Amino acid sequence: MMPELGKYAFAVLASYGVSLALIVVLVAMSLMRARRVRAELDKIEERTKRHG
Amino acid sequence: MSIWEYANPVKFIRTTDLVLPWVSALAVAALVVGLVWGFFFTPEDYRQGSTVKIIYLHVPAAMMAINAWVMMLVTSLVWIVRRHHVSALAARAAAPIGATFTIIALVTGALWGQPMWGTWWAWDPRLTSFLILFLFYLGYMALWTAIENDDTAADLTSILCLVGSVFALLSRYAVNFWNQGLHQGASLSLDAEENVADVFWYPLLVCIAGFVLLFVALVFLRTQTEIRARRARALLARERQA
Amino acid sequence: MIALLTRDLRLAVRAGGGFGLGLAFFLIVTVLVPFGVGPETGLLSKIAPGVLWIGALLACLLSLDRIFALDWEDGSLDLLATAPLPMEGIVSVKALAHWITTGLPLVLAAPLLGVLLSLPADGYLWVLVSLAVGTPALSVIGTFGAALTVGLKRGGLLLSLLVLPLYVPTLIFGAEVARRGAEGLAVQTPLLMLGGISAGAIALLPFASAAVLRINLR
Amino acid sequence: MIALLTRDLRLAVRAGGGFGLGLAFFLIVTVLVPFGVGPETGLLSKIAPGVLWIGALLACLLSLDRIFALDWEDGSLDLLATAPLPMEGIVSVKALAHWITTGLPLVLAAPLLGVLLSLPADGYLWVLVSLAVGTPALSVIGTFGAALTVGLKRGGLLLSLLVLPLYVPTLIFGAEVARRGAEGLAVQTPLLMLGGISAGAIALLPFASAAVLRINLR
Amino acid sequence: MMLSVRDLAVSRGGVPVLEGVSFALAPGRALVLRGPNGSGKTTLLRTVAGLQPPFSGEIAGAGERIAYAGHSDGLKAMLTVTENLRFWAQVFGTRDISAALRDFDLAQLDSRLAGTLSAGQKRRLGLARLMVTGRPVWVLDEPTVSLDAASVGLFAAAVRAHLAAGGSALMATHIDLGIPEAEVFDVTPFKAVPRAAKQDEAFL
Amino acid sequence: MMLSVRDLAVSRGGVPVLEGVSFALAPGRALVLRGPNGSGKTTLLRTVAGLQPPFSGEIAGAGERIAYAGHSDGLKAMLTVTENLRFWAQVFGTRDISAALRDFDLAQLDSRLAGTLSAGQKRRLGLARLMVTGRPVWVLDEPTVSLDAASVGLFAAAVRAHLAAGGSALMATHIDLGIPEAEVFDVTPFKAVPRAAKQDEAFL
Ligand code: HEM
Ligand SMILES: Nc1ncnc2c1ncn2[C@@H]1O[C@H](COP(=O)(O)OP(=O)(O)OP(=O)(O)O)[C@@H](O)[C@H]1O
Ligand SMILES: Nc1ncnc2c1ncn2[C@@H]1O[C@H](COP(=O)(O)OP(=O)(O)OP(=O)(O)O)[C@@H](O)[C@H]1O
Ligand SMILES: [Mg+2]
Ligand SMILES: [Mg+2]
Repeated sequence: MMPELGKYAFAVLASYGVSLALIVVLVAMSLMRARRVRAELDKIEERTKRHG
Repeated sequence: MSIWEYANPVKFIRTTDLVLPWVSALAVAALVVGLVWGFFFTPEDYRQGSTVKIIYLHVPAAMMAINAWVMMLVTSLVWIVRRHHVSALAARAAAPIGATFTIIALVTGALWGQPMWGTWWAWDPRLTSFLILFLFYLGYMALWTAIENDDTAADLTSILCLVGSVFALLSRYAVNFWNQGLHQGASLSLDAEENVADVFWYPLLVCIAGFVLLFVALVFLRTQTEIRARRARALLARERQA
Repeated sequence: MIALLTRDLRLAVRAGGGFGLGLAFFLIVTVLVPFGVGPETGLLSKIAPGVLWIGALLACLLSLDRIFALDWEDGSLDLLATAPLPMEGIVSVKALAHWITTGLPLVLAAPLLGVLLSLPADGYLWVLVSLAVGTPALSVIGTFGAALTVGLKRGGLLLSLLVLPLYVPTLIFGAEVARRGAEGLAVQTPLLMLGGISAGAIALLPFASAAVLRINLR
Repeated sequence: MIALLTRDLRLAVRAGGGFGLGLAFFLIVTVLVPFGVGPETGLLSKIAPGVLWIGALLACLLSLDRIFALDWEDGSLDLLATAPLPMEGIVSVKALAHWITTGLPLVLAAPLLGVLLSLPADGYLWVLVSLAVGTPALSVIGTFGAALTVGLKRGGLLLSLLVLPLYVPTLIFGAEVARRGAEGLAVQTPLLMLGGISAGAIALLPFASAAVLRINLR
Repeated sequence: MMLSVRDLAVSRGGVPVLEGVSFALAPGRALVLRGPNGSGKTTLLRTVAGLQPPFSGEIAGAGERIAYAGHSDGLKAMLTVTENLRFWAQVFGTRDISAALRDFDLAQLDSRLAGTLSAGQKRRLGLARLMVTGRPVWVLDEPTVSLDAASVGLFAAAVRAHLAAGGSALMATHIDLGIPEAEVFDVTPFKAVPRAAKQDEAFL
Repeated sequence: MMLSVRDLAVSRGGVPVLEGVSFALAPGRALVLRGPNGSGKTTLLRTVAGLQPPFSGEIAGAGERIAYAGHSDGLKAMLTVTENLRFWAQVFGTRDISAALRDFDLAQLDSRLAGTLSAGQKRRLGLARLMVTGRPVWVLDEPTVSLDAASVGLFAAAVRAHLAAGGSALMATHIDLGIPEAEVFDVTPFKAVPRAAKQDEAFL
């Protein structure tokens, strides 16, 4: 299934590897921060609603 | 109903909550289709061999790196003129995405350059102006994090973005003048004779669409996060005063 | 305004910092280059115009944070802001004072240091001219950066990071004028561009700097 | 002592200034060089080891005045002097903190920046080794200079001027190691000398710095 | 012309610290702000002086009429006493610094670098600056910190002379200023109720 | 052990400002220095704390026994209140900072950056540092500057507790410290007669 990349295999695979890794990291960090902030906000909102 | 209604944080979150799943799904689909098509089902270029497969990452990333900056410029202007908070936060949210795309363009370019030009890095105008763009992104993000007061930070970064854009254009011109360069010309222009062959062209279009959608999805998500963070801070501050 | 200028100049002379710092740094960079890259005359004379420009630029960059930081720390900047001077005037005077204390000495010292780097004979004039035309832009752009970061605790680093990309066009055209001059080529186009950048920066950036400073002081 | 180290490191991270400043400056110098001297790869790769060493040295030089100046201004240095810590310990910790925040990042970043300057493939290892061996000497020597000039209003300038000649031997041997390495020649002699300088500076200079600091504080 | 403040709210870091503050200060009168540490006196004075925008409310008769002196004196350690003073005189377009030197007993120190003065001497120089501004409204934050009894007397005399000449003074302090005829305004009751920072309002 | 000073002369810039100063401070006692601005109190305290050498005369029982707090507080604006205090605790080899936080009413502010405190709050933090030094002799230069009445009370209580625990305190001030049992020492009579600077003596 793997296409024959010839002598440029390193360049191509490294490009895909690094790029996809960077995108995954960016997306993961965005999602994680989104989730954390959301949870935090929910907690605070819960608290403020109960108290005041 | 005017477009400025979306500048209301609550309204923004509600609307984007509706579209976000669709945009994300489309982005993933386009990226998977485009990249798989490009990587597994396109032939080798007769001159560049298999390295031509890098184009599916390199070109969309490079395009979006520039477009992200343009978007930041526009939203900064909106903030300065109309002072809509969401606008400033969207600019803030876009910066890390733009910076990541810039890195991707630089890294794939460097990896491509090694086999094609025999060097990782040359002070070619296109490459150089990307390096400068990356520095702009870094400075912009650093300024955001350095300032405590959010409105002050929004004001200052907006002005920086304006001034920076002028200088980015200037640098682009200067760099062109300074070195003729090795880099490919604009092969995406439709009328050009030596246009990219159709086999490479269609998957490339899908990939570009994927990057655009990914950008939009991430901007929506991160802007939502920034809004929520601001709201959390506002509530906390109120609580602490009590 | 004139009072502010004379005070800044006097402080620069009295407290070191100004006149000296930039010039000393320029000297240091030029002196270190032969130690670093080795003493071959051919190589040195080839990189001489570029090294002089980079040295000048770094010297400017270094002295930027003093433009507002000292006045900020001891409270003078607050007092100046309540004084009957327009903010645009204050930033312009500050940029001018910075140029007189840093840019001007660099311009004058550059030919002397050219000797250390075996600058070709044709190069002296053009190094001088390009620095004279380009350093005002460096001061004005730098003042903008300093205004952006005034009062920030991590200002020094940010300042360099912000100002660096803004300096690139000036550096490229400036060094190009100097290099072409040294090699006896035509310098007109880059010189015009350099002049244009300086004129534009001097005309427009003070407004941006004043706006930014106002935001930062509030 | 450890408390002092962690505080300094924490301040460096929190208030910028530390980690970033040196590294950013290093980056700036390396990126600017091609803009100044022109983009030809051959020329760049020839001067690359020297430029990296000069950049590292300047980055160190710049961050020196923070070693004591901030503590002096806000009165902490007076308080530290009355604390139950030996002065030699204080200066050693300060030098160590400076190396960790400035020297170490430089060493790690140098190979990356080498790419931008088309450093020859053989050069990477030796640039790394020479910087790793040489930067501790730069920090220790710099701490001595900073101790000499603490509290002086024109300190920044004087500091550069004082420290510069002290840095020359380190620079010469360090750049020589890197250059020979890049050209594939033997590096043993300069490397030994470089190591000797570092070891000697680390062993002896803290005593001098402590003495000088004591005089300056009274 | 009166300095008048109506329903003013002032903020630090975007969070209101005082609100509902109203007072008026007629020419020839002095007003002393009092309140415990951290109650917001400095913030209020900075707002009145125009160094930061009010959170809400109005200030009239301020702006260009105000001379401000805060916790730090804005002195240049490497300039002499005369040079420091003359600079501010030039900035504010006045001439004569000798009256200021005399009234704050600085004549003997006039050629000393400001950096070598003692704490109280520095403060006297900072206050002398007010006299060369020629501005009618003095806004002073803890003016007598570090001053000895005699210097507090000099300061009180200078303020009285300023008031007699039709000026006015707004001052924050914890200690006695030696100006018993000044009215006192306690900021404690105006502590802001918990509220969001202005920039966060849109997010609530 | 007593802190005792005999026939001490102290100098600024090489020129003596005070001379013939003698006093002794027993454990459990406090001594307040008084004198007009520029009389040399700060110089005397710095000399006793070992920050500058005496011009002549002797100091016994000082050195490692002294905790000094000067005009500036030595706070890092970018560290929080707790971090600032804990650092000094570690340097002086003590542990517990909670007592210091409590006694100077800083508990509520503990996670704020020191740079965002008001003038009086900063000063309280500067004084809290004394408690974590564990040193028996406190040498304080105008400790209550910028403090409100309640904070002066906190300070007085802290000093009394320190005295009761066998410590002693030497303080310069212009205002009332709220410690009436302290002895007062006026430095005015000890003003030095004009004399050459030490380093110039060889040339006369
Ligand atoms: C670090 C190095 C490089 C950088 C920063 C870089 C940057 C860019 C940029 C900015 C674009 C324009 C995208 C657009 O605006 O549409 C682009 C397009 C392109 N690059 Fe690169 N590039 C690099 C190296 C290379 C190398 C080594 C090659 C191949 C030999 C290459 C091939 C291409 C091609 C074929 C295009 C599409 C041309 C077009 O449609 O405009 N690039 N690159
Ligand atoms: N960035 C910030 N975030 C939150 N609160 C802050 C910030 N900066 C200052 N404050 C608080 O604002 C309040 C007002 O401070 P201000 O300096 O006006 O007080 P003050 O009345 O002048 O006190 P003092 O008598 O001690 O000088 C203080 O409680 C201070 O801790
Ligand atoms: N370099 C110098 N040359 C000459 N005189 C100096 C120098 N530095 C300080 N002085 C003088 O030494 C004297 C002592 O100053 P010091 O700071 O000890 O006074 P102080 O009693 O603490 O005053 P304050 O109550 O104002 O704090 C002052 O008159 C000061 O002007
Ligand atoms: Mg206050
Ligand atoms: Mg004093």
